Amino acid sequence: MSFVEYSEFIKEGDVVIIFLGHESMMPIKVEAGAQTQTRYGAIRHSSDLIGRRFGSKVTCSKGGWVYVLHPTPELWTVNLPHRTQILYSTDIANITLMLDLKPGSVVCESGTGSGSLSHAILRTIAPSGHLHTVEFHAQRAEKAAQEFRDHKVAHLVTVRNQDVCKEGFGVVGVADAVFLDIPSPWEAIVHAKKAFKRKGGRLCSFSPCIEQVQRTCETLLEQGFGEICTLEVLQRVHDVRSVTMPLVYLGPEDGGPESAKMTTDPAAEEARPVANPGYQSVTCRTATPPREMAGHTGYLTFATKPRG
Amino acid sequence: MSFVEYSEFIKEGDVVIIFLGHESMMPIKVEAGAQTQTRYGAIRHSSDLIGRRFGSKVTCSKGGWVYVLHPTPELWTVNLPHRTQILYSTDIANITLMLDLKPGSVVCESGTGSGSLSHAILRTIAPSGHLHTVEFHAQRAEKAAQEFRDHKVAHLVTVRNQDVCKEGFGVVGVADAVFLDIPSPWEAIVHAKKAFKRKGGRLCSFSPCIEQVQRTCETLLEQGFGEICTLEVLQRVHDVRSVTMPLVYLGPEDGGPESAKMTTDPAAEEARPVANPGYQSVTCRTATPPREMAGHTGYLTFATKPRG
Amino acid sequence: MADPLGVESDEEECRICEGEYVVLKRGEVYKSVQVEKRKKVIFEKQWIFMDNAVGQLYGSTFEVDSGGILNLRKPKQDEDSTDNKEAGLDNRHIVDDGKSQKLTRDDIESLKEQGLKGQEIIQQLIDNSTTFKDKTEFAQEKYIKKKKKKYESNVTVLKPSCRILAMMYHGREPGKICHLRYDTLAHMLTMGNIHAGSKIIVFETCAGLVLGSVMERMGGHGSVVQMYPGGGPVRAGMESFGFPSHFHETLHEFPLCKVNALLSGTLNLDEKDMDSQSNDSADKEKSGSSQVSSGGGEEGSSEPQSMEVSLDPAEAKKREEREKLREQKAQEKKAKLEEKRKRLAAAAALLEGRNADGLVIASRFSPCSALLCLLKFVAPSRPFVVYCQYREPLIECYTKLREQGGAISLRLTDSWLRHYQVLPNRTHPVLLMSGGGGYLLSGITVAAAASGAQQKSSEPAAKRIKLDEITSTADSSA
Amino acid sequence: MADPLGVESDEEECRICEGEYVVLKRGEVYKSVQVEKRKKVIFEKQWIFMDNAVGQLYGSTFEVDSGGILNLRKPKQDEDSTDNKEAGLDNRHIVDDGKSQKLTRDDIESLKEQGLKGQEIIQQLIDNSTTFKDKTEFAQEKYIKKKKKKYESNVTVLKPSCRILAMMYHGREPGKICHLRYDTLAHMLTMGNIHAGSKIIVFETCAGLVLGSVMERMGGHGSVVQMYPGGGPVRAGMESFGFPSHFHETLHEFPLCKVNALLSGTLNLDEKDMDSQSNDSADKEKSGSSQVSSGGGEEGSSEPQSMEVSLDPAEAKKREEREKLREQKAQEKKAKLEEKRKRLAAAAALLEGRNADGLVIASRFSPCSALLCLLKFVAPSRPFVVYCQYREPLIECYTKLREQGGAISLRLTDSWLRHYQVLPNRTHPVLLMSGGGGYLLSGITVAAAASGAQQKSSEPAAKRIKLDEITSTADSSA
Repeated sequence: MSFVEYSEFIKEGDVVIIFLGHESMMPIKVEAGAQTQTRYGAIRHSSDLIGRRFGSKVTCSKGGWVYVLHPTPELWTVNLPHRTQILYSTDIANITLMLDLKPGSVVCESGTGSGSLSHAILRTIAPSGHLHTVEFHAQRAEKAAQEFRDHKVAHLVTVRNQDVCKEGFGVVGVADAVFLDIPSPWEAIVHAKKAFKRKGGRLCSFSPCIEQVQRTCETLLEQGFGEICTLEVLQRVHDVRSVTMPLVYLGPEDGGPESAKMTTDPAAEEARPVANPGYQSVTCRTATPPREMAGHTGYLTFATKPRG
Repeated sequence: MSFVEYSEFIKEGDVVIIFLGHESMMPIKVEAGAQTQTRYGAIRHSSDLIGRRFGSKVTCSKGGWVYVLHPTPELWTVNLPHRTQILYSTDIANITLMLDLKPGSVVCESGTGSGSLSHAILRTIAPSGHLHTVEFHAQRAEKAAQEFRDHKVAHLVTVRNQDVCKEGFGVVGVADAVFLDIPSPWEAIVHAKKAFKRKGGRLCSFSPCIEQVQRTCETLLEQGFGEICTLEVLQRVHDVRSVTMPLVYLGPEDGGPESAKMTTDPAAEEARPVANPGYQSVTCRTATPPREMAGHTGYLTFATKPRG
Repeated sequence: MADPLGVESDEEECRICEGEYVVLKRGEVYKSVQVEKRKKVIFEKQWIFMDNAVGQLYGSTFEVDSGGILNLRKPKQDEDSTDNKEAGLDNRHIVDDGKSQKLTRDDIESLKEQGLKGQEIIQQLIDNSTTFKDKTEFAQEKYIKKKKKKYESNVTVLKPSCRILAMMYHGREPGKICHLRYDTLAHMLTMGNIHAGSKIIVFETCAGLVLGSVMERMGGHGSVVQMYPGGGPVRAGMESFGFPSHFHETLHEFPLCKVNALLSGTLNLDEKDMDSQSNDSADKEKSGSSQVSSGGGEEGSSEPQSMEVSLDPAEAKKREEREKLREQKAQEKKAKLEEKRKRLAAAAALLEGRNADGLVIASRFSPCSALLCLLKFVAPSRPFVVYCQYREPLIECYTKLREQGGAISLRLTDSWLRHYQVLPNRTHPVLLMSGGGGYLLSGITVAAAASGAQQKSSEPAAKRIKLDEITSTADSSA
Repeated sequence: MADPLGVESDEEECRICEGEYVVLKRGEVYKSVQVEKRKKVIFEKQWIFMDNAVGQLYGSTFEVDSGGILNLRKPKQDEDSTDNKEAGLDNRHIVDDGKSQKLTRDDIESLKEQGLKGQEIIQQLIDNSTTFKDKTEFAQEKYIKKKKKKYESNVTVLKPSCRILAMMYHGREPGKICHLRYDTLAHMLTMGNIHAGSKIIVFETCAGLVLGSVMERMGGHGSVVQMYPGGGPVRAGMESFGFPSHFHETLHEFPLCKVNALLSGTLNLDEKDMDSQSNDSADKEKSGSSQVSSGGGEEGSSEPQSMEVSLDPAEAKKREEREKLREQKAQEKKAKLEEKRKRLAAAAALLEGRNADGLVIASRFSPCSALLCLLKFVAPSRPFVVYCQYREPLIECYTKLREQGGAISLRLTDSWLRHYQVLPNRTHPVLLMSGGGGYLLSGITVAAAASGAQQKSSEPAAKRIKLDEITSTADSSA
């Protein structure tokens, strides 16, 4: 297993995702002899996991069962330990596309944060690209580096613990793309500029507040960036379900005076609700939006660093 | 006919809406002896309109036909002559609700603009409320006053041609609600404050740019307004239609070796596309959003003027 | 300066009176209650006596003390002024060691006992937090919100309005109003051209909220006919508006189960029929008071048989009294029935003109059959609007209306509602938003077409072209 | 300072070469073209010769002269710097008298003849407009945009990428890509976990755009099997990426009409069969080159009959040559068939392992049957993603997958994409936005369940509760 290469079978040391049910998952590190408790009972790593195929159903000690999934950056994003606010797949997808990332890209990122975006970048730039990620907070930088080792992607990434606004990315003239998720991105743009390859590249800055975006765009313009473009993407997850709606009872249809009398006959009128205590109904399958959803994560500002 | 009271029949002097087809309408003023040209031919007011019931089908001189509709503020909004950018029904609906407008409300508005919102306000506050509307631009103020007369709502409205930021609304202590759609709303808030009844009321400011919203909110807070709330509403109109999707042909199903040979027989294979030049297909009714829609009109900032 | 005529009545109507419906507000949470003395109401898990609110001005804010008594707060004190917000730009300096709050649980309890107000306690908590200033704004807000919920006990008393009640229902009990969002309700009222002096048909199962909203916009002028399914109209939401009594005179109700009879001219308004209907509805209503009295009657009538025949004068008098009571009850019942018959006749008369000025539907029922049927009562050139939580039923309505004709300018819409946080250097859309506000179908009635064929060619030309385009696009990539 | 190793190859790959695919850009309008000398291309109603672009750097901007010749512009000159925007706050001072532009049509023509660049003309127009400064920003923008379209003729030449091509197709020909919006494509690539070294099955009718995007993310590592309906795979959009030739070696194709045969183990790879298939596909393809050559063959074979038999040596030689040619053609055809057979076999071999690492569907076909069938080729614990312009077909897919099992974490999503104008004091969302970006269904495969009953109880518990809630809500208001 690695985050940039699929394996068929589970091995010792792998990180796997235990799927417990709808929106309920947990990541675990496979260690011979170890056990993991779930609400369905214990999973014994040696007998239940090692050597099993990814995607298998595993029966826990209490008889309940779970699926064991191969990790992907997207599964990691919804399962990782939060050390900061993290980026989610909707923003990540657009960042990846709009930064022109692909195998071989060299990327500079700051801050590393909880590593949600980092894993997605690594997946996309492997096997020949490199990620230079800068994290101000020492504890977090160390945690991230450890995760990269655990996830077998350490060879693709360099983690630096420094202040990108003061010290930059620690590399110059190498980047195809730069990503900023820091409180004052405008302070890092001059460093970003230096990090780019001579032929230029793409930059993205993620900020929750519009004032940050305004200052960032201003600085980007001053620094000679082009194609400056700010956008926002919101995703709705729809709940697919059957909906049953009762039909209104409007009384007997088009009755002449005769039939009308019949229907206004007390017995007939009273019989109805007994015979049909509710209403006749129609059922249709539909998809409904959630009652509440993420209404804002941040603004994504993209720009092109021209050659030179 | 009046914009605040329905009539059954068309009379001389009425403003009516000619409905020509999907999203195609025109307003006309009914005058005995007059004619109006449409793409379906002429409409003779005396014989085709006067005395007819609103909602009737009218056959034009070329044989095409149209519907004659009773005017409503909403029909007016999509048919009025634009003298400025106008407010549309989505924003109008929310402004009306969030300003607590109802029969009897006294409202101050600036600017009058093309009168789109004014008509909707008048509809809601009639028969006992009053609208004080202030328009900086003399020509526009005059046009609006003329329209109010034509639409038989002049008794409910006072149009003033002045600068609201300097001279205010021309009334003091009378308003239940104040609406601002001006470039620098923050300059008018002190005047708005004076316009309110002693018991207070509701204020709304409409601005396209976030910087205007920021300054407005700041001033509202300084001036002691409460429940400050900025929102934005976007409406999508869906196109209801039938969609036909072809079914993929995956080859003969679950064929044993025998049947499989049959189907790989050249004749059989070639027969298919001839017998069925396209594909089998399924049709469903769906609703699709427009390719492009209004992505922003403006931010609506609401606030409560407390008693005092 | 102020208009002297306005002020007097102003003051009058601004005071909270006993028996009135008001809305309690704390933060973004609302609750509708009727003001009654010496009666507990629950709001946000707290018992409250409304007694002290009586005579105060609408819009006043009260602190709730431990006994549930309201104490008026001075104005300007009641806004959420926890504004020594000195936000860190991110939370990179925070190492969570579980020791950031210097106040202990006991400290807080003692603050409370000292009579500190909720907001003051929160300020204490902030001041004693070593990490608050370093937290991001997002985290700070979450923190304050959490603490506020725990320690604040302010209540503002508001005069009800469509806006407030719509937000209240949407926030507290969206299921009761078919998840109708307030901006969607706003759109219904506007697209329906609801205004004073018109005659509007309303069919809703939104607890009476839509009915009340329509009535508010009509200001007691004109008439509203509420079409109801089942045994009787639901109006709790409408009651919460606290309309003056003359508003109620404009309100009529008509049972949906008699619509076909009305349309076919066979509606029977006989007393006998009414009687059966009354029993019918009593069956369906859960707490039918008429059921209780009729049960009492039966008990009474079965009594004599089991009783010994005695001519004891006291007994005779008792029996006489019982007879009188029985007769009185029968009389009352008859009067009620007569009243009901009159109301039904009045509603029928309003509908029979087939000249209603608008139709508003918002229900949990499949809307199509009701829409097609109720449109027959609407005059030509009048707007109608149908709300549904789901899209598919409105697609059906749209399709059927197109086939049948009699309606133009059909629009199926939905909307996005976005709230903004506007603060210096911290402006952004609110992080949580409503996923959907439901769907609306609106249109305008027209005089029924003579020929169906002509009708069909009225609008869909543009659509057909679009469909052709799709087909050809599909073909070209085949 | 710059990495000396990178620079060399950098410069190399940054020059525009003959034969390469490039994207032309003007404002927000893109067009993909292949660079060929002395060949006209049309862009925005203008003829252009690409000759002068050869050898220049990607990202260069050219002015198009009246003869369609490209002239390199110096950098920094090419950005839209019409920035003496002194916007009026509203347009209350404007009285439209039709006299606001002092330049006449003739003036403008003479400016053009003087060789003024488009942007300079626009500046002239602005300077000579008496009302421009008083117009609102909105009106100014509209004005500049209109004029720009009319007078500017700059073209920037870009290296293609998934981003650029996706935006190009969405802007110019959304019908060709089933209205797949670029943010939705982005989401497909991410949710599909598309990356180097995997084996991905793609079924798309998006002109090859989705195929190309998948290939770009795989960087020439791994393999892609394109499943195609009809006579042959459509790849124009993929070609526009201009991939190096080794990328093409990772690409395979397999006809959907043979999928059932492959699944049942009855796929026939005989030459005879292949022959028939080749004819079959020729029938379906509109401009099949194989059809043309086979037609030529028939013509040749009908010729001898009508000819006199002569033994004239020149004639004999001619006949011999004809024979040779015919034989050569037959040989070529045989080689082609053999190649095709090999390719089919290779694709079949890739699929037969039933261990693909992902499945991506984006087509104008009803997706359900293809999805259920193609999922059989995917290994357990792999993501799949289905795009559809409409919601209903994906609801069907969702429902069927739930019934059938073998897939978890099913999500039906759509998204909003909003662009912003960020300018001092004029920041707001762009006034026009896309109405919808289509729908996505994504999920993860799992090992097929032993018992169906158990499978069914896997996820839907939460859903059932919700449905119960709805029912009870409905009941309570009845």
